[in-house]
Amino acid sequence: MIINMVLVGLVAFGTTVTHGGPLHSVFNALVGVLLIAGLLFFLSTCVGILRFPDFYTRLNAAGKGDTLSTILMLVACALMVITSAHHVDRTVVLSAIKIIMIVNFIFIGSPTATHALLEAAHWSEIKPWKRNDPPC
Amino acid sequence: MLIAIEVGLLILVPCVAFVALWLRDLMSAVIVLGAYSFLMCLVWTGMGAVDVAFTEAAVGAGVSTVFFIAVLFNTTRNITFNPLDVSSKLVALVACLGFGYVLLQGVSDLPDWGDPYSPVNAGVSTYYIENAYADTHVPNLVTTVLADYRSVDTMLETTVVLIALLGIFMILKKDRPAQSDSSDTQAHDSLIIRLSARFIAPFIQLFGLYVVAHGHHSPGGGFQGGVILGTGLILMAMSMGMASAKRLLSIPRMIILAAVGVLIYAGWGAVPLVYNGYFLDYSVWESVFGSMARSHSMLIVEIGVALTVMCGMYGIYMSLVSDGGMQEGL
Amino acid sequence: MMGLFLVAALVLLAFMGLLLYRIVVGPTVIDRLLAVNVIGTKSIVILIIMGILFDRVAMFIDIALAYGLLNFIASLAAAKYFRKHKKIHHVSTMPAEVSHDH
Amino acid sequence: MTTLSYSVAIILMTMGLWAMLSKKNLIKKLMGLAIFQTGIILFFISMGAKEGATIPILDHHGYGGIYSDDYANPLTQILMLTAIVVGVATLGLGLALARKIYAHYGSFNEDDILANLREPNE
Repeated sequence: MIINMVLVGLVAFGTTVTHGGPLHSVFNALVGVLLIAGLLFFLSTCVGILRFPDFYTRLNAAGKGDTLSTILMLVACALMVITSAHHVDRTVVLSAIKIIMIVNFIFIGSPTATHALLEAAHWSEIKPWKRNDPPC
Repeated sequence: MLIAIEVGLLILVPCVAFVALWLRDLMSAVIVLGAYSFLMCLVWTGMGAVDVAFTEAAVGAGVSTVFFIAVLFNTTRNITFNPLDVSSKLVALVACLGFGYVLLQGVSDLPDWGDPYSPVNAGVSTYYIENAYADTHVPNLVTTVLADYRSVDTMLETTVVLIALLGIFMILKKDRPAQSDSSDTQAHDSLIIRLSARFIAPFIQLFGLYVVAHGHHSPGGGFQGGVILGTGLILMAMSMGMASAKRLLSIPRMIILAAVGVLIYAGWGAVPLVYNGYFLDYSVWESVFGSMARSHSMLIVEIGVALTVMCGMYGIYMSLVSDGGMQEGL
Repeated sequence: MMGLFLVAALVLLAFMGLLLYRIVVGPTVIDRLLAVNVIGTKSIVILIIMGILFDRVAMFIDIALAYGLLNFIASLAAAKYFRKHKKIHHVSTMPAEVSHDH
Repeated sequence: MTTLSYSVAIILMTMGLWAMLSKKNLIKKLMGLAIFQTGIILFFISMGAKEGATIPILDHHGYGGIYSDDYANPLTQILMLTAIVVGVATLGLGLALARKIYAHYGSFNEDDILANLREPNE
């Protein structure tokens, strides 16, 4: 809820400052920072999925890093849609709100999927990795 | 600009397809086929085919993987592998390589990629692009061609979905339904899964309705909306148990609705015959709807398509997962 | 700014290629499912970036929204599969000892 | 790009055909069918693509003219759109047939099914 309100506030604020001005470049920089942060988190997710020794640790990397990096990049896209518009009209604002809705659904759906996978691993009795075990 | 993304995707796609066919475990292969479908959707988006990509998104993310898993759930996922059986594989390999070689020879004769004046892009499609809005007042050209210019084609495609549904019912039909004590024998999920499925299912249904209704102005329409609506029902059947899904839409009612969808389509198209028009010629409705006659008629026709496709997907899932008994499933 | 988004999409694609390693090697099915899930979430981002590059974002968001809503259904179904069939490691049988586990 | 997209379509078709011919497992054959189908769809879509054109949804309603070079070809797209949904329906039909065969012969493997066919009373 709080994340939502922050995002909507950010988008509304971005709407008011689209046409030039000093804040426009600030918003552009914010887009770049969010995008690169998302890429960095995704890089760490990939490294985690490739290098961690067993399923549970890999699930940890994928569940957290994937959700966070997707959300960061989607917020960057929403701000980009607002700031790059030639003139702000209904379509542009609606697009930004839809991207925030996607963020919401990912925020619910992705951890649910992770939980379901964890349950599957638990039922099929995959043993957690201990130190000194060979990685599988 | 997009070409760079396209090239990357086109290199990735055959690799994923090969992995899907190479894996010697059916469950893994099915899951990798899901990833293949994701990448294919991106390829088509990059080439500007948003409606096709939307259909693939709805089908690949929601339905086709679930169908495969539903069948494997009742059978086995082991593959009997015979390493001695080389000769027949060699024959098949030689035949396929010949097939591929002959087709690759023809590539150089094809028109350049992205040439707007190639034979495919000349002719009737230029008429569609330039005159569709003046004729029908619908900005989405794909919807216009789908539900107006080529609507007989679409009607028969919808009928194919209905026929496939009926065929699956007849193939898997049990002579005597399994004895069940009408209680839900299906094991329940954990609270987290049930709650989030319950939270998301209404949004899926709402989004499906939006896609059907808004298909005139953005990608979408009857097929995509129908698949999304059906996926919402499948999600309910999966997380809340089949009994509660059948309370929402019972099996006989579902078959009737699927037929009603085709009937709406054909009936709306047959009315002009009374007024000496052609079959599926919507312009006779101009006395009722004015200049928007063809636009509104397309909406009605799309609703018929969505009904049939929704019931088709739901019915196929229900019969596959329960072996036709409709009692217990995933 | 558009160049940054293009580069971001290309980097995402390259990382997807890396995830292919886990799909090929992954010792169990759910490892593969995990990697496929990540690919699915990242396709949402690539779809919206493509919309930005086409300059018609409003038309691409519906597709991304469909992915956001439907992405977790396949993992849900697979998880429910393993409630009944507890074996996660598959056995590849030879024809001499065909096993019917049904 | 010219040769790449067509070649990838042909490679996918060849792969699908190879799976349908040489794999013994019925489910694998169905997966080969699905891949063959996407190869054909890719071929059609790349025929209809236009360099520098936008998606086939009008963004202005005819003020200043609508030129066919500006929009991708809608005709190939609609042909393939219906093909995907019908493809899923036929995939379901194929899966139902495979399920029935499994119920009768206890295997998805072609060799086992053929062996059982030749000796009906085991």
